[in-house]
Amino acid sequence: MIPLSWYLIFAAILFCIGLFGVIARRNLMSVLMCLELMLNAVNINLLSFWSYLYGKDLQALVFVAIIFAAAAAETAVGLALIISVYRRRVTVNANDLDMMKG
Amino acid sequence: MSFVADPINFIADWLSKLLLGWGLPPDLVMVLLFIIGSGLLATVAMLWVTILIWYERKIIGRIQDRFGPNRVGPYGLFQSIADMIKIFTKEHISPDGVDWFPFTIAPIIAVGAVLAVWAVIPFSANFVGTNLSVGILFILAIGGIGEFGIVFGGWGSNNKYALLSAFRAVAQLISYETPYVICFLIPVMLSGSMNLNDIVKAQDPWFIFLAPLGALIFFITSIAEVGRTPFDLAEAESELVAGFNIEYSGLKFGMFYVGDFLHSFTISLLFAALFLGGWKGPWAEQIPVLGFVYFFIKSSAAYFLVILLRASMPRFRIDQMMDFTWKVLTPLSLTVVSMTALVDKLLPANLIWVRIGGLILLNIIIFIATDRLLDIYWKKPLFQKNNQVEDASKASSVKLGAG
Amino acid sequence: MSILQIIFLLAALATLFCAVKVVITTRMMHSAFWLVGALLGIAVLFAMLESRFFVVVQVLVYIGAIAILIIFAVMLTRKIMDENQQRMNQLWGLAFIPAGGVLAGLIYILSRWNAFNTTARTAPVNGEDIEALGKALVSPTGFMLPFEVSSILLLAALIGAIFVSYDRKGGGR
Amino acid sequence: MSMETLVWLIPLPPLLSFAVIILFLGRQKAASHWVALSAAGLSWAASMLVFAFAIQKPNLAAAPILSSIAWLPVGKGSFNVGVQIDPLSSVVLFFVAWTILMIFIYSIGYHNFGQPAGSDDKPGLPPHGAEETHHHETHRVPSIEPLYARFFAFISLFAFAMYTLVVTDNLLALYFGWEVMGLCSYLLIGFWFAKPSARDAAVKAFLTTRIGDMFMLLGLAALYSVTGTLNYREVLSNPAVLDKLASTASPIAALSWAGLIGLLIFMGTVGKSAQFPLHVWLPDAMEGPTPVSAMIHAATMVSAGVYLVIRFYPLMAAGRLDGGQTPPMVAMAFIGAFTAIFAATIAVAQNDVKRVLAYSTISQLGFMIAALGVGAYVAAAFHLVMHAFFKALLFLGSGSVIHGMEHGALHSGDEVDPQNMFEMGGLFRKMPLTFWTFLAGGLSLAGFPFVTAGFWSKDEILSGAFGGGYMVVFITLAAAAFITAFYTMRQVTLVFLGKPRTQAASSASENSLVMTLPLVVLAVFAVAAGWSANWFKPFVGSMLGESGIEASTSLVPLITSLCVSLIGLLAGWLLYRGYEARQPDPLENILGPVYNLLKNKYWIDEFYERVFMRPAAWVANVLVSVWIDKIVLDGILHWIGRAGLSVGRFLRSKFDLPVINTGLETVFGQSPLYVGNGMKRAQTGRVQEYIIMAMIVVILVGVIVILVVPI
Repeated sequence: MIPLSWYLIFAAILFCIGLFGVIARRNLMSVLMCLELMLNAVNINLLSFWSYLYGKDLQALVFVAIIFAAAAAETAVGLALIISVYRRRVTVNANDLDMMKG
Repeated sequence: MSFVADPINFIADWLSKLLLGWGLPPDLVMVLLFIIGSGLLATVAMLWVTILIWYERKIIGRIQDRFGPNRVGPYGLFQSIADMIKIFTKEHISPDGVDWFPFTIAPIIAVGAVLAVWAVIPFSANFVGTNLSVGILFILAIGGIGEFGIVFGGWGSNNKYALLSAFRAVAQLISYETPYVICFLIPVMLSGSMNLNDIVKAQDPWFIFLAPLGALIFFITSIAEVGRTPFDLAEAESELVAGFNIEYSGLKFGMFYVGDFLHSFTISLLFAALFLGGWKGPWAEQIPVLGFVYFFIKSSAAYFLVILLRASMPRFRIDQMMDFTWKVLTPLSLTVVSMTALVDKLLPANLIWVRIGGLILLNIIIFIATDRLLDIYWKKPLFQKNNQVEDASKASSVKLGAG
Repeated sequence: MSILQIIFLLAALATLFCAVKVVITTRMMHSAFWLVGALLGIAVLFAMLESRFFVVVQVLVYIGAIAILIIFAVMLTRKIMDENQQRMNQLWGLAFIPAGGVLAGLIYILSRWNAFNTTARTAPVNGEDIEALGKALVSPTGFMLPFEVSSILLLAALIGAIFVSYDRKGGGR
Repeated sequence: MSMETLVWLIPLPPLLSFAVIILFLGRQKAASHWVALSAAGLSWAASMLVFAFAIQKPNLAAAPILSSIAWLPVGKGSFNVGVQIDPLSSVVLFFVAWTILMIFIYSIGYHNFGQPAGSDDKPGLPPHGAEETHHHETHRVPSIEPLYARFFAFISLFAFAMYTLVVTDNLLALYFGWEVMGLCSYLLIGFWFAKPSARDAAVKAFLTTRIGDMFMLLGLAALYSVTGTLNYREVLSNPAVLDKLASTASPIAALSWAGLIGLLIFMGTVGKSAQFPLHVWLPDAMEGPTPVSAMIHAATMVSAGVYLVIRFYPLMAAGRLDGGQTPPMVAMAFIGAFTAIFAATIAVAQNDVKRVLAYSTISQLGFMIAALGVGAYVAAAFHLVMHAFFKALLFLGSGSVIHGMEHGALHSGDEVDPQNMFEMGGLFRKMPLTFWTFLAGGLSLAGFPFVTAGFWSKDEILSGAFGGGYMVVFITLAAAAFITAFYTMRQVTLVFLGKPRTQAASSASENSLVMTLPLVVLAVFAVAAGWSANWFKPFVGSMLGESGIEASTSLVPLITSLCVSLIGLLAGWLLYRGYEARQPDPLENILGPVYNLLKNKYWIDEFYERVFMRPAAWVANVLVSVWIDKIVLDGILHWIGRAGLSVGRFLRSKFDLPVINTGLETVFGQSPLYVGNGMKRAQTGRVQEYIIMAMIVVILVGVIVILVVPI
């Protein structure tokens, strides 16, 4: 049988790959994709906890379902913002968006 | 179980006993049977396409006052076979600068995604590829994968027209998916299951009598999902030369072509399964082979409607197409679903005629109300631009540019 | 090593490979294709966790909707996707610190947890009980409030997305 | 419909009304007030039903009306939100429902509904009045508020938040209502946003209360992390939890967890109920539309702070030895009593009719806090209710006076400040209904013996302080009560009695029924509510299990409150009855320079300005640059220079320039600049770099936690 640790370590690695991408990529679109990876890592975690520890409860499943909804909302708004930024400033480069510079 | 009543399960039983008799482990036998079964189903489906093409060309020919194929074989039946042989022998041409991986995989996805839907369709009382409890969701998910065939093809071809076509196609598919998915809810709600076989079994009476408007919207949106006339904006010859498959040739093009016809027939299957009672009919439970017959009759009838529409409707303009789904179909389908849920809960479930009457009355009321509202708003600015042709052509080109 | 373990390792490695490719690929479009691969791999892992419903939902929502939307947006912004452009920003080296730190921290904390290596499953073997989940989502004593709130979130996102990306005629440029 | 469902529904109509008005009725004036009014009426009716049910239910404190649903899955359980109606929340619900309904009705008249729109009125400014031609002669009449609908939307939202706060059963939902009220307060104070003073006052109110809210949030988090719940019943009605909280030490030295959490929550009250030292926002809040937002800041919202501490009194008093005080109670007694006398003395010297009431509110809230500090739980709750009624009445009455004065000023063309008491006088003839109701409220505030509500509640507090043996608190509060009676009578005399001192005052006129009717209703409560004392005490007292502190049987407090009230009223009348126009305040002769101190509110605002706002600039500009650098250092150097030119020159070249000028200037003068410039670089505006910083800090904290806390 597969131990729980395999899933958790896999999710941790996936999360950190996503985190690295979010921090390091220049292109906003890519940042958004890496964010999806992170959310997926969270889902893996929740479902593995559900599967191994709380199989009789529904909380984890509800949580995952709501993360799906949140991910959809996040993508919609994120892409709308990116398109809007692209229209106004002709860039999708995270580095160029530093209007808030101190 | 006799061979006459249920040949497929009879053969499957015989085969599994045979394999077990050879001393193979039961798990392996099951896997082997699944592989053989799915291979057979896919082959049958692909061969069925040759008949579909013939059927469609014949009917369209009649509608356009011609004969249609009539040279190869009796009534031109082998015309498609000849075309097939021609396409097999053609050269594969990959244009310069294509994105190799998406370019290659696109036709495979286009066919595979359609074939995968067949896995959950109940062809008769006891013949269904896999009796998935979330069959409806599976169909929707596979539909989502099918969009990748178009995107990959359009992007990978390194061709401006192909890309524009992919844009249009994706916009259209995403937009029409909304009412499409909502209409799936009606059979799910009425039967209380997402398993297609359960839905078919629950159709007493057929759901088209309980939700005629839902069936209508489903029919329209599924045609849009296929991208057939009048929704074939992705391959509008006069604007985009040939659509996302412009750079494909030989067998790759053939696969797109087959996928298209197969998809059209698949939605007919789905329509028949969800709204026309699927394999249901006299003695279908007792003699499963009859279920096949009923099911194919019903879906051929639905397919005949699809062909009729193709032959008789002009193509939508892109802004009309978008307006139609977002401003008409989506609100209407939401209304139908919520009102059907409400009214069906209020009506007594055991009095069938009261139930049918009430729901049909509800649908008529909603239809008339929609009609009146459209009449009123047609004169308002919401649809104003549709009435000004020269303005709209400009608008559509702008929309194209922006996607 | 059992067959299940081999399947897991294959799926996990494939997913991680796809994820790494998402991060390091220069061409946006290919990055998005790799993302689809990673999402499919995660769907396989969901299946191995006996969560059949979420396998389908993963394919439906993530691949069918989110990935398509991302690809669509990539195609829309393709003009400036100059392939000679750097794919990382200037501080990408620093990004190893948080990523590595979080990874090390997570694994350190998890490894001290006594249920870490459990192999016994408690989930039902034939997938989750969708009916119970559906009922819990709409029952006032269950999770109706979060469910409704997330539906409002989706509505707000819908309106917000339209508002943000709406091209006002003559202004906003 | 069960009672529980009804309780759930109480906050709903105002929220819907807010949404409907904001979304659809932005320009529909009549429709917006009908929507808001019917929402308030529905909530009122539901509240009254619930109240009537609650007072009949036997043993309500032990078995309150409860209903809750699981909201957020947390760990193995879930976080519940729900409603709870116990004796305390039922009486609070009672007065909240009444006062809110009265505000809604009153606002229609106050914003001149039915009058023409002013020709030069702008949104964001008070209406200036309109020209109206009537029988061929043109005269100016009041004009309708331009943002009429928006006003009703905001107070609807406010009503929603207040109802939520009252009916909820947990601290988190209370905090939600609390913050929404903070928002509404900001919006309503800044309702005339085009006036710079209103804008500043709104920002000030928001930021000042934010300080308190921050502490309260900390207290909330501490409570949750220690007990794992925020539900009232699971914390406050559970002796085991309270004992555990009171007996475990918190990270702050010498405080138990109960003490720490109590103090933090009390800090929230200090902000919201405008206690010293965070009281400065409340007087400025009078910049809002006169009586209505003022009354929100007097009768309902600030009451929320007191309601919170009354609600958490079991926690504050946890671990209390017989007759002793816990640290939060000491803080409350001290701050409350000090605020009571402090604000009362300021009120004496104000000449703006509303500011007097604002300071009086602060002072009365101080009474309640002090009462809790000495353990007089029931007295505090009783005074809370009574105060809400008579202060609402007074504010609406003062609004009515101002409205009448504005009308008079428009009519006579006299340019006067309609809020200055010294320019009024003799209004009792012009506005009899306002006068009588105002008098009822004023007497109640002053604690006029036996017939008014205020007398009974104040007497309760004094006897609580006396009976507990807290003589300092007792004397302070008695003195404050005396001053209260004095300034109340001063106000009544200046505004209503004597002869009109300006043209505007002599042509003022009574307002329409829609404004005076709420006054009458509230006046009835301001007088009659006090008679319920005998029922009220056991009813609310049952919340504590025993009947709270035993009231003293001694006659000393009764006689004291009787005397201070009567003497104060008499003194006020005697001093001001002969006041003539344009004289200095008679009090100025008596108090001399102290009067100036009071008039300027002890220079608290200026003090804050000096202590908290200027020092940054001051340290840089004055201390470092002028004093240290120029005066001290340069002076020493000049002296050295004079003492010995050669030595000086030597030192100058070898010591002064390199070490003192460059070195110290670098340290004190330049370093802020360098640090600022250096820090500025961290604000790159790039979100990814922020993530890096945040994540690195998270990792560092994580490492520290792992190293310090063994898992």
